Amino acid sequence: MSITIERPAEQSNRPDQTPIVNDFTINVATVNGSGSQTANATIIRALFKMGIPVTGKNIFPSNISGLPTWYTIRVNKNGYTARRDSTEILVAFNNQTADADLESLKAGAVCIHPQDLVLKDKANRPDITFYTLPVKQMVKEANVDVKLRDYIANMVYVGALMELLSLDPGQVKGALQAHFKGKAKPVEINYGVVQKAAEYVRNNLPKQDPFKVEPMNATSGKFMIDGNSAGGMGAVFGGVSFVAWYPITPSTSLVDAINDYLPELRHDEETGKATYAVVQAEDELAAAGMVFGAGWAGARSMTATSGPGISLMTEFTGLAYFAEIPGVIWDIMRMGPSTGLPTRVSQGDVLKTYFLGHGDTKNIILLPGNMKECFEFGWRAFDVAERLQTPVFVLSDLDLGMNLWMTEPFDYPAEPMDRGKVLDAPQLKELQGKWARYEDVDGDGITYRTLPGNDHPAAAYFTRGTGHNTQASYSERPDDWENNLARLSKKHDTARNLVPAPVVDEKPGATVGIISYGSADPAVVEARDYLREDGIETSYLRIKALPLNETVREFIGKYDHVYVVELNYDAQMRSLLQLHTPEYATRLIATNKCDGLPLTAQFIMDKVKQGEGAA
Amino acid sequence: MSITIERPAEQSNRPDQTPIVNDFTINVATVNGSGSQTANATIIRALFKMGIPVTGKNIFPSNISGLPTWYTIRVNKNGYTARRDSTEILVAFNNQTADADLESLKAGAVCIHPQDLVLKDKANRPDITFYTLPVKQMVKEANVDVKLRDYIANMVYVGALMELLSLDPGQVKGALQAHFKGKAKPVEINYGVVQKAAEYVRNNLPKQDPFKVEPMNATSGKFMIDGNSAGGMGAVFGGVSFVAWYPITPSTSLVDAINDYLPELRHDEETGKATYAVVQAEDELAAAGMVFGAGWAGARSMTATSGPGISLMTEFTGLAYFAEIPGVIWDIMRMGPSTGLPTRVSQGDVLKTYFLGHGDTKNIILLPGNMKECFEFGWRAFDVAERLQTPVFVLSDLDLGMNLWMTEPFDYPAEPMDRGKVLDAPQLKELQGKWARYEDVDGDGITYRTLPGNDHPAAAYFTRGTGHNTQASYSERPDDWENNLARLSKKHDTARNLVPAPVVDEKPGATVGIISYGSADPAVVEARDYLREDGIETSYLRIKALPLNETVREFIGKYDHVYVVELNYDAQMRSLLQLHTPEYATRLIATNKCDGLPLTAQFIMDKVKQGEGAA
Amino acid sequence: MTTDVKPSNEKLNKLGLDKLEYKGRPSTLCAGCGHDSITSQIIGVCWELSINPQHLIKMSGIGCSSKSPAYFMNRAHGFNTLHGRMPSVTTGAMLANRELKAIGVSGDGDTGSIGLGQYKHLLRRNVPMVYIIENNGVYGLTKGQFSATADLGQKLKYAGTNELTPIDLCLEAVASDCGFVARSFAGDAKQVRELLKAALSYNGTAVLDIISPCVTFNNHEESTKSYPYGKAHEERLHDINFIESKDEIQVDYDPGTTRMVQMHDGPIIQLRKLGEDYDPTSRAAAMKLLEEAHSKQEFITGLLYIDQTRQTLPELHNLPRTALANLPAEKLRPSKEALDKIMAEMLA
Amino acid sequence: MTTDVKPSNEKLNKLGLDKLEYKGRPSTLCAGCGHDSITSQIIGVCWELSINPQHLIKMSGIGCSSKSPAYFMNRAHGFNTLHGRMPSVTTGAMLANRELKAIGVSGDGDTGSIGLGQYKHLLRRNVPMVYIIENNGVYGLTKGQFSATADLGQKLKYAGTNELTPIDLCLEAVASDCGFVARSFAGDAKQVRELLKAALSYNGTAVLDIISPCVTFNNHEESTKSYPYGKAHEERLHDINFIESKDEIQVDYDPGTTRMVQMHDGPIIQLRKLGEDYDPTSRAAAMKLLEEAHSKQEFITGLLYIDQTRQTLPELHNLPRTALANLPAEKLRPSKEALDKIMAEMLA
Ligand SMILES: Cc1ncc(C[n+]2csc(CCOP(=O)(O)OP(=O)(O)O)c2C)c(N)n1
Ligand SMILES: Cc1ncc(C[n+]2csc(CCOP(=O)(O)OP(=O)(O)O)c2C)c(N)n1
Ligand code: SF4
Ligand code: SF4
Ligand SMILES: [Mg+2]
Ligand SMILES: [Mg+2]
Repeated sequence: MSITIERPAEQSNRPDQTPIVNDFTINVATVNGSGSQTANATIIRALFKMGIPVTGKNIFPSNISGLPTWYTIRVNKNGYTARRDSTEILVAFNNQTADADLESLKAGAVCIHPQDLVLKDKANRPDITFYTLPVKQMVKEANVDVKLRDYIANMVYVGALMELLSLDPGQVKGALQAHFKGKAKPVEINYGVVQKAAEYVRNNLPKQDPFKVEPMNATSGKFMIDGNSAGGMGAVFGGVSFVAWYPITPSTSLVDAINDYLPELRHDEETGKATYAVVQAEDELAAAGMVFGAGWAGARSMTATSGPGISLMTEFTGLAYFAEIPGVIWDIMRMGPSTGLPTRVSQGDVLKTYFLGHGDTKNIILLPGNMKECFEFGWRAFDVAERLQTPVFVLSDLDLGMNLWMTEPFDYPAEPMDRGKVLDAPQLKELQGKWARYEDVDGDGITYRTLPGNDHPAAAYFTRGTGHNTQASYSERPDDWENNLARLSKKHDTARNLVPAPVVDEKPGATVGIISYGSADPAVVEARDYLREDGIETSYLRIKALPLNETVREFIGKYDHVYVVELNYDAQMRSLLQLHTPEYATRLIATNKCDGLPLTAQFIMDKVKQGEGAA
Repeated sequence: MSITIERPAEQSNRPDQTPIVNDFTINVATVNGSGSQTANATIIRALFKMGIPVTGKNIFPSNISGLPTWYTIRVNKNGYTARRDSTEILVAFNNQTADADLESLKAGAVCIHPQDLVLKDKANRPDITFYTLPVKQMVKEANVDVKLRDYIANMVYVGALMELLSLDPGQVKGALQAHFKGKAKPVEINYGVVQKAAEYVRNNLPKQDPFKVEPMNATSGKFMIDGNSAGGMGAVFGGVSFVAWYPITPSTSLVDAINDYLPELRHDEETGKATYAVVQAEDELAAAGMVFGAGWAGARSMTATSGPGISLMTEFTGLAYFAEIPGVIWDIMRMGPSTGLPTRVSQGDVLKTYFLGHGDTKNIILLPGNMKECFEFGWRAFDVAERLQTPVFVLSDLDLGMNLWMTEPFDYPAEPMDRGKVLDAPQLKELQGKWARYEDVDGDGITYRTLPGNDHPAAAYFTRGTGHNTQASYSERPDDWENNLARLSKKHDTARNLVPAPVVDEKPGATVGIISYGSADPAVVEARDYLREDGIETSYLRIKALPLNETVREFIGKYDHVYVVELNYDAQMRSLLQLHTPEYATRLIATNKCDGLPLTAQFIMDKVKQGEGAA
Repeated sequence: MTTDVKPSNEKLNKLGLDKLEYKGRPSTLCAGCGHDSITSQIIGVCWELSINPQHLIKMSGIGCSSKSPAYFMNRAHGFNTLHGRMPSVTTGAMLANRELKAIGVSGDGDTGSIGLGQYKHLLRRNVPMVYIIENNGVYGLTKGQFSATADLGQKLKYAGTNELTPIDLCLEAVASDCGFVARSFAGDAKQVRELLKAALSYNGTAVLDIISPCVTFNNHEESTKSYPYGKAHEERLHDINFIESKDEIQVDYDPGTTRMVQMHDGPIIQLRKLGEDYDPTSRAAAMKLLEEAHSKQEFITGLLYIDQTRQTLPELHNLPRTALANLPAEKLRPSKEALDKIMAEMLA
Repeated sequence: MTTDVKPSNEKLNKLGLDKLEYKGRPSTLCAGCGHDSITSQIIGVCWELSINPQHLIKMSGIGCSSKSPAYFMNRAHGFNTLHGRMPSVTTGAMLANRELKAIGVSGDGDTGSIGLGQYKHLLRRNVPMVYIIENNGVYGLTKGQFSATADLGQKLKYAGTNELTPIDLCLEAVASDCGFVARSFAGDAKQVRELLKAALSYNGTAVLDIISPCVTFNNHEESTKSYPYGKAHEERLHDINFIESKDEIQVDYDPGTTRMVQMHDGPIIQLRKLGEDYDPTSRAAAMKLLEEAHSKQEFITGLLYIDQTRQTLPELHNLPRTALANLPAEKLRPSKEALDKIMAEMLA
């Protein structure tokens, strides 16, 4: 059967433009549950394998199927990976949002859409290049099972983009092969549609826009991954032996990754047994209890959750802080307060998590800013937790955790595992059983513990969240209480230089400082380049952990204006910085936004220029 | 039967001293569960009724019976009510602690103890006046039921103190009558022992110390009460209609007070029905859920809890903040983190409660500083909560809540109840059903709500903790989210001048500012007098609520040094002040302590003098 | 405002409302989800029984199931609370205003995992409400993990094999002294409807545990929570009919084949014997039935247990008919004289 | 270090330990508190069975009861966790180190109110431990409020009248598929002792719901949780005897009057009939018994239910005998080669 096609009416004849190569954003608007992920992954992988820097971000709804979802693919020859506000190429495959999506396009953009999708404003947008695809017919022709039709429909836009942007067909096919793990049949079906669509475009829709790609060599030695997979892998290489968790978006895929890697990497061939246990708890309260129960008993213990789970872990965090029990809690931050926007990003838990617990508590927080750090903190968090005998939070977020990022290969942990100050039976024997659980022998605030099951008759101690003396005995004495809090504070000070140090990039002649952390980093990196071009040189400090240390103070001390860039409403890190450096409290300028989307370089640039009187 | 007494050996002959009148502290050391409360209350009431200012503080253990407890009674002619570190008169009735209690006495102090209590160091303390009482024999003579023996034994020290200090016997007897609600028999038995003990002292133990009382006229028009009773009474006069709670020290007695007052004051005679419901929930999570369920449905709804309960209410607080539901949460602060010291005081939940909830949350907090404010905030909290449609925390503490304080009578609420912006069916009819739940009609950030059951067909809206637009419809739109957070912030700004304003006492010539709140107040008041005597004049601002307003900023602006006095380890209010006034961040001096005991004037004085180079 | 109007035509109910006025917003659940079919039964039954939407509250936790209240009765106040915490919020609301009727919708994760404690304590308190569990054996909204009601040994591609014994939320209800416990199947529209009607007439907590297949994550034939399995294996305890109370009820029935249960406000539930006779008023019988069904893996539906003797929570609290929420200031704030009196006593 | 030493005299057990070495710190509970008498049974039984204290963990929540672990076996690690949360902490600990034995002590408030959800989910998971509920019907530590196990209609001076039906924590355990469910009375030292021994031999969660009078707040005669009531009304299901496993066991018994239950690691529980014959291996029978006891307000003690077929949680997780906590670094951290391989795949 042959395709009968009506020649689209809207093809305008534009003057030839200078091509825009490897620098644009594609926005694929579909309905969730329609399987567009395969299509988008194919495009990304093809681009990446052509050596062109690329990132993919999914803006998806909090339901399972039928609601709007947008997948943005940023292609950028300079390697910038932050979100951009504008889209050059819209793939308008969702009826519900197509009109609004079109409206948001700027002049010169491209809109690719199925023939049966009617765009209200099409006639009024001569500034847009439209490409109309006979999707229904092509799907019909593909003659596949009903269940697969949506998937196949998405291959049509893959084909169109391949043709219009000059994607390497070999890489597109290769991406499909990788996706289907080499299974010939699905590759054949899908790639067939891709080819047909490309052919259709080639024959019927002459190229009218300037956007195209050209092979580069900027991605070799790199791969693409999401932060939750990286973090999960890191945890496995960190020797995680116990995980308790409760499903919650966007943290679930971190535990999924752990569950994927564990059976392969951590099966004990000698015994045929597992070297780990992963428990789906009945809620986050129980998950936290299990994590600290296991941490107390000596496991490398962790959970992953998001805002609501963090709230529910408040009481247990206080217990573990005060009874000094290691445990790792990943918070893949989503938008709060409350249930908030479960599928949108924020950095809104920083302040809360730092102080989590009633009474006087101050927690340790690691703040990964890229895929390598997600992996690294995946293992390092255990070392920090066991060294400091305290809960360690790893605050990633939905953008880092669930979106696709380029990265260099991960480094194998350079240091052996740090199991912290644990006294075993022979050591106790040597000490003639003389030890006290909460005695600061080394002057760093960190005391020695024993694990249950230790065979030495003097090994046991009693763990409690109530007041205790150095011997771990119950005490209501004012001095015992004060001494203990003072020692915990000393331990917190020890932590300042034990946790990952900030990354500082000081530029000669810089007049302005920028501080940021986590997923805000790519936008800062990009904004700094633009600012430099506009005559504003900046120095940059990226925080990788809390508590803060002297490096941060020194950095702030050097600049009259320090812009604190973050993704929350209350400028939470700015607050923590102000409390850390009251002497510089007024030079810390809140540069924050909180609308559920990742930050853009433009936003930062605007804020800094405005602050510097250059806007 | 007559008493055979060996004349105590230790009576030394001291030179006559100038009497110390109405200015000393009695410390009664007993075992808890031994009924010393009756004895202590008798002494306090007798003193109070003699017109002498007095306060009683109980330092008790976290168990039910058998452990050490100390009851300190401060007698002070100037009306100072703060705790003092030193004791002038020790009633050493507890074997377990007697030696340590004696050790802590300074020269010139008095020690009253039973004959069979052996004090290790007695011989080495010629600087102490000892009075030894034949308690066992007296109890035996009283010939009471076994169960009452401990109670009776305590009457022995009442009698001794009556004689030694010149307490008015009529007032002592009157206090017993008040305690036993006029029942003749127990009064007779107890007062009999009191008299015998007094007689014994009179006949056998000549007065060797300078401490005594003299009637004054400083307490007329006042009475004594604890903050939980005052708060509970206030809630009842605030029209509380729903209480859900879970028992926890030291908040339980607040709900007990409510339960005591409600049947009497709020029984509906017309219907014979209750105008309220008090539910003992299964835990604090459920208590919070019930409170906000009832608040949503239109009740004046509250709970009372302490630190661990606050931790468990984190998630619900975020929901109520974001869905904008009124509800009152009393936190009678005890020592945390974790289970901490359940029977010791702290102000450790201030920072945590202000930010309680994940994501960007900022809560309203009322901070009563005396009995009148406990009562006032008891009713006012509902007005604030319903006006602002948000959780309102009342942060009292164990010292305010469970100890006995003098107060003037409480004022009847001057304003009618404020039920906030609630649209009923006739109002909706007038609006022709046109309203939007989250639309800021008045520009103050506070929007209109309807209650379930409202008969107008357009009354209903859907409440959720997820993103929503002004119509309360689910929304993931970035602008809806941002607008909503911005409006919530505006509402928070509205709150700044709606909550009780700080009390400011500015002194001409003051060089130093002091800021404090809650139960820290009495120590500040006392310290200021001493500092003035020592040449340091101070101005004082007492915070009565959060969020902070411009009055606070202006106050801080006037002094180079502002001492922030509080009872926690991390200087939590100091932090909030620094965040509120970053321009003055370095002049805010942490003046904090955290050992489970109420603050002393001495501590504050030392800190200020040290800070002012006058130590 | 809505007043009791005689229906002018067949499309209007006793309140004069069209069925359309019982609708909610368009569902955003997956096409074919069991939850949506329950939603449409709720709409139908409430319309049919002329439940006043303005006197109803729609309560839920978090999950696909818990989204349902947004999809029925726009004219009723709704509250999508926290995961697992619908019971406590509803308890507060129903004490604040006992004139309301409440329909709660929850999921097996929401009720059986995180919410089990609150569920049990709600039942113990006998808070008047219809408590619907849309039970699909998985966490739909978080994409297919096993819930606590998943069968032992069940396999799912994503979640692996479930190794824990399932919680039976009906047995839990009976153990917690709940006085109305029923199980049904979203594919059995008629039974769901009649049980819903009965539940709405019950004075106390009425639990409906409805197997409601998740077509996206748990609908293959081997799953006991699937449509195919339910259709093939459902065993009705009885044929149930709800008979609305009229001024005079005259129902002829054969006591040998039919049981009649009169609800406290008039209507009658007619239970026609299908297999063995079953006495739903015996708590012991209900436990035995559920224990046997558990050990034999049977899917038994119907009204498992009914007991109308327990007092409800508002009754226990001696609450007035007028909602606490609607009491005037005079009833809430004691007089100045009352305070003066207390102050005088204090000063004495 | 302690090794298996033959007892040199009668005061030493098989580990060569004196009973004194099983003691804890002095109790700070009220004189006469039921909890203290249970504590002394724990000490006695653990000494008698030569339980190695260094391989035991003592777990609890918050409450007077939950303080108990501090009062026995100083040589064992103890953890006084959070109110109602002992189950989750113990779950974590027992997976981290399955070589340990765990004794958990909780209260009726700790387990039945705030902790009900965790209790039920622990049982569902079958975490190996002895779970003792020291049940006094009140919150002792917060001074006498009713707990969820208080009887309907019970009166207390401070707390007023309890208007809610009690939760039966044994019925809850049976409903949650717990395989060892027993009820006893702190005043019945012998039965507590024998049940404790049996529980310590059980492979899975063993629940002991022990009525343990609060002498300070709930010990008047009318209270079903008091000493006088317990002494007057306790009905033993059977006379229970625990027979330790020897190399060869030869026990003569009359099957008409006695049931024998062999525990998985050898010992035998002998149940001598007292009234009607009762089969503790039937879940249905256990539910029936508890339902009847509930409706007739009977105080029945003994081993209510035993089922030794369920896998424990560490077994389900295919854990090695060596504690996860004790695995060496090589078993925990995959090799550099493993990472290189993954990286190579990623780069492909
Ligand atoms: C405190 C908290 N933890 C986790 C989540 C994530 N979450 C949302 S729905 C859900 C499970 C829903 O399962 P179920 O109740 O069975 O409803 P279904 O979607 O299957 O209808 C979870 C775990 C949450 N919203 N809140
Ligand atoms: C989260 C939390 N809420 C409340 C409390 C206060 N609290 C301590 S013990 C207890 C009740 C204990 O009752 P139960 O478990 O029956 O033990 P018992 O004292 O009767 O032995 C309560 C409510 C607490 N410690 N933590
Ligand atoms: S995921 Fe399952 S439960 Fe959720 S809407 Fe889809 S079918 Fe229904
Ligand atoms: S209060 Fe009751 S439960 Fe607590 S120690 Fe005393 S007797 Fe025992
Ligand atoms: Mg479900
Ligand atoms: Mg108890």
